[in-house]
Amino acid sequence: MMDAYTEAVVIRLGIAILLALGYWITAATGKFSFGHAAFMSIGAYTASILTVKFDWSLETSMLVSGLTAAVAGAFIGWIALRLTILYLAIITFAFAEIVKILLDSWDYAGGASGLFGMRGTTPQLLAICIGVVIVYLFFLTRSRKGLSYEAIREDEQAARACGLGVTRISVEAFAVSAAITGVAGALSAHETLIITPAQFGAPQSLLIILFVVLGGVQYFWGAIVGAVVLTMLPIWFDFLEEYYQITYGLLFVALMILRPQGIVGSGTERRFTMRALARLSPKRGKADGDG
Amino acid sequence: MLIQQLVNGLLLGTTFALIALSFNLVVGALDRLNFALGETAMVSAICGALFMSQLDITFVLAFLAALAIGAVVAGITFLLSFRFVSAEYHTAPILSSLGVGLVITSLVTRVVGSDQRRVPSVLEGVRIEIGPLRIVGDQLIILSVAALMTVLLYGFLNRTPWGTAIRGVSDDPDMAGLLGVPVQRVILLTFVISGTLAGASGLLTGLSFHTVSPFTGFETTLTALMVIVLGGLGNITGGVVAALMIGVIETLTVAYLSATYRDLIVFLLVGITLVARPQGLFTRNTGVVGRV
Amino acid sequence: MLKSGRHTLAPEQPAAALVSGTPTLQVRDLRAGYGRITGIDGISLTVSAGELVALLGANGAGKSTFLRAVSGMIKPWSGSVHLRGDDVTGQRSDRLVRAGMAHVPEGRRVLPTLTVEENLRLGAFARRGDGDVDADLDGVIARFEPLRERRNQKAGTLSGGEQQMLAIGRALMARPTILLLDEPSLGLSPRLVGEVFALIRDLASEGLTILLVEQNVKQGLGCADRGYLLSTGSVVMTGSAKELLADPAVVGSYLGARGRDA
Amino acid sequence: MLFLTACGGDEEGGDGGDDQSDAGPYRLGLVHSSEGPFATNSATMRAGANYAVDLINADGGVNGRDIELVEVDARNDPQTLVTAIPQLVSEDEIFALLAPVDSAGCEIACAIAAELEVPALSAGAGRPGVLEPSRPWSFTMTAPDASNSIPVLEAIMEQESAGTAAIIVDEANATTQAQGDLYREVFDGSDVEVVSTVTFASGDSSFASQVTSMAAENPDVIALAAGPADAARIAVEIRSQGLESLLIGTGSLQAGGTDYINGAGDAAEGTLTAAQFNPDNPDEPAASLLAQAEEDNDLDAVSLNFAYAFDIVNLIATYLTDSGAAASPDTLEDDRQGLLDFLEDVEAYEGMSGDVTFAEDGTGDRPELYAVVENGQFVISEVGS
Repeated sequence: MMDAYTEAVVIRLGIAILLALGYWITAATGKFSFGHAAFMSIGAYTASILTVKFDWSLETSMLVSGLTAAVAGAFIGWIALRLTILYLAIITFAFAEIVKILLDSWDYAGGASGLFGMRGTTPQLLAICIGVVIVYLFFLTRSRKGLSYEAIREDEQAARACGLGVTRISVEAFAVSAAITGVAGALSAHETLIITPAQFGAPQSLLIILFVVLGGVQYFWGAIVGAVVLTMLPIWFDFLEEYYQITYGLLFVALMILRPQGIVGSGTERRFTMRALARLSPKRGKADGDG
Repeated sequence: MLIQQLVNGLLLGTTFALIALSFNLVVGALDRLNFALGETAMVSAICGALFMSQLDITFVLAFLAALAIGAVVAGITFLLSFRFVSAEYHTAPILSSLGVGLVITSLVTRVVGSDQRRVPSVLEGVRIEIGPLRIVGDQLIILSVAALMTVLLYGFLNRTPWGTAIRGVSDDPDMAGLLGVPVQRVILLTFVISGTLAGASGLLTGLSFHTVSPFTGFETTLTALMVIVLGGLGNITGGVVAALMIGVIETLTVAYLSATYRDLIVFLLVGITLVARPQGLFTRNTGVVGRV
Repeated sequence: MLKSGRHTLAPEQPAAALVSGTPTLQVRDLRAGYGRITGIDGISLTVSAGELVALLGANGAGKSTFLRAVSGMIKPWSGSVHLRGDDVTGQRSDRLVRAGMAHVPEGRRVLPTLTVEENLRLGAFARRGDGDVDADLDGVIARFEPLRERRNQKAGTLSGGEQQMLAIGRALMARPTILLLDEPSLGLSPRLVGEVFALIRDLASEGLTILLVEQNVKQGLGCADRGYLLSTGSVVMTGSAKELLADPAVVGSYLGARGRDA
Repeated sequence: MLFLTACGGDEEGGDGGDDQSDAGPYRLGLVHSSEGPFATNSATMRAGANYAVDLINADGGVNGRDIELVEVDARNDPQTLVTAIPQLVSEDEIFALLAPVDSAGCEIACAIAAELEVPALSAGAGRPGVLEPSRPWSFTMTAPDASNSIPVLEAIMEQESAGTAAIIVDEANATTQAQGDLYREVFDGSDVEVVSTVTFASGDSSFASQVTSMAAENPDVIALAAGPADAARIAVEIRSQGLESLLIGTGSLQAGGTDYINGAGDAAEGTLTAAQFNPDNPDEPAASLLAQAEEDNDLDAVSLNFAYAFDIVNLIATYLTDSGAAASPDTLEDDRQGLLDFLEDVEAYEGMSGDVTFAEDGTGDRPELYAVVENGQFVISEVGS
């Protein structure tokens, strides 16, 4: 049996990995959301209300929370994914703030003081979730769809020109990403014991982005590396005490200068070729179709 | 009371306008956002406030000091987060400048503590009454200094060779280089001016809110972001108009509805604008939208 | 230097350069490209003072890559660029402008939100403090009359022809030793193309050293002293304009294929 | 081990009878936060706890054993608590926990500690319901605003014979929302008419709009349902717009008094608040403890979090002395339960912050005082004096 501390660290690590993998799916299409904490809170509140107020099992609630987050993700994706990176960032960010404000004034869910009484997250449950996601990603990255994600990330214009349904593919990726994030939120809520809207603010969204950017978007296991490093850093660097934040900030500055592509990944040399893109084109003859 | 509230809103808007100008200059020069500008404003304001209350120097000197600090911090941010960061990675300068912001906030709380600092009133007791309208000394200072800075900036951009060079680089950096404009130096200058404006905005905001806290940096960045998106990225005049608009909308929401809905309304407004008119309300050139 | 009120273009040549015959621009074995794709593969070229040299070739032959590598917009991989005998290889564009090289890139690229006058003044940015800028401004406007009434209009609102005038006028504001022109006739109506080439001939006859990059071989050689023919990143033929125009190979593969290139 | 103890014995002899000196120190966990808006309060709490431990150890410790504080920096991040508390419990085997001073941190830390069946005490968390998820394992030294402030504020209303009042409140924050309800109850009970209620968002930008709205009604009293930092800025705006209403606050405004007075300056003068801690308490033994603490730590005045943390450490030490608990791995469970029973029933303990007792819900029972800002300081009086 693990002691309480080891178990807590393992669960925290597991949730971070799940969040990172979820985010990687949308990052793989080159779409960076700055409000993924919103999907986490949607998942966390959905599951918590079901387990605390309706006595559902955590497993069932988790699935429902994934579904709810997916619906929200599809909606926001449909609105925002046609826009450029910065505007997508702002819309997703604003969405997260709006969700937070609404939860703050939702008395049924405890308003600003939040909900409590959730428990039940186990390392086993997390392991199963991560396992499922990794299997999904393993097949995704080897499929045509995985290739089209890469095509959109590397050159959206060209991908569009090849006849890829860029918007549909990105929205789908965004919804799946939101679903996984929602499940992670549900599991996190049942570990933290208490959830308040304030826990799902901008810093949480940023942390999720950092997992993936630090690890690198090229391979999904890069996201896992990022999640592990960023979760363990505060524990490893505990001795830094009040200099932790400064070190942390400087680390990012240095990293962006030295390895902007993340810890994992080959950097500026594009592995992706336009020939591979041509293979994706559903109607080869119409390569320069609707622009 | 409505008129008084409108004036309150415009006053709030003028402080937003300065920080929006500050962000828009950088967007123009680099098609990038400097996410450490909010913290730059904060550190200038805290230093200005401390100079006034601890060293007992006059507002004018403290204000000039705040401008200088803002300029230096923004210059350093340029070197750390933009100059040597590969332009190929769009997220790199965002994360890097967020990192700089984190360091600034942390350093400030380390050095001067996490307490909020009082910004002493400048023209205490001065109160002008025009009919139902009441304007106090600090508000007068804020209004006139913000207006003066905006006019100076417009003058600089439109009437001097370096100002023209800044606008040229913002239009087409490669072409500006081919005309003999030292592009990197112009960009550094843009950051320095942008930092000066952030410093001014920080201290004037402090004067308007009576205190400054080390934890407001990121919030300032967010407000500015909403303003410049609404006004059209990189559009200097659009940013000013949007700032005044948001100032008035926020104030009226608080006065006649509830402060709880204030951010909600602003976010919805910006969200709807983005979806319906992605180039912002007053676009300068749609190219910027695609590039940022 | 100014001849009786008329604006001149020929800059002062260092006496030594004239005597020893140092070329204004000398490029040796220049290689450059984008990413891993080679754009130009070892181009050598010389432009002497007062010459009008044309660099010709089809779309994708590497003409623009060559100019960009010479004028510091991209870093060359190897080879050297000498300007009046000084090594300027890989220097930033703004330094090159100060050294006397002005580059009018393809597509004119006027600065759209600046007024016509601001565009012109920015052309003399490197010469700030030099009292003659106002005089030169008047000179350029006198040369390009249609710009006079548009002086305070945003450059983005000008027509294609006017933008080309502005782009060339703006380059002249730097008082260049050598002017690099990239496809000045691109996208202009036939009548305007004729005007632009007449202007280039005028400039050359006033003594300005010019390197002209053209896709249209006939037009390009028509006004040049010498020409270089480029194909897939290398020089395939060089000689005086007359020789080239008379060469059956040129006539066969370039002039005959004119319809496809243009 | 034996040798070390012999050396330690030089300072002060063991306590005789119950000497357990070879059992190692008693360990207490302490969670502070070097980042975030409560960093200052947190540092004060940490200083108070360490001062108490130093005094006890210098005096020979408890049952011949030292007390050791195992400190963790949560950096104002709730996620850190999720691993930090289990680490304190299973790796460091702490006997009890000094929980964060801020309500948000306290709520999570106490809930996790309760899950692991470890007693937790906070030296500052006072938001209503903050202990609900973690009872009966948790306690806070602070009295909740509602029980403490209502009678005091009603007395103030009577004394000032106020007729009209305005309330400024952050409706999206649990703490300030509860303060708003509290004022409504006070005004209801004292026949004061509420002529204006305006809202703000904590950390808000400008208060010009809210104050303009209140000024239109020119109320006798303005009630501040806000954190001390926001309250300070509201006060300055009120005075700068020339409004002369009386400003009132709950006990938590006095608790965060430094922030309020530093932020508001002259505008704070005359503000009346309920209060639950008197740094100039004339009664013994508080008076001499406070005087000693001021001298030893070079303080102008002992602040609330300092005194509360000092008392928490001494309360635990008192229990350990009285019960002779070994708090060894075999007895830990019983001893922790023993501490809970002791805290539930504590009556006669007199500490730096006055008499310490806890209510049914684990919150502190505190005296009903009121404070007025005079010359940049809160001056404490008892109600009716």
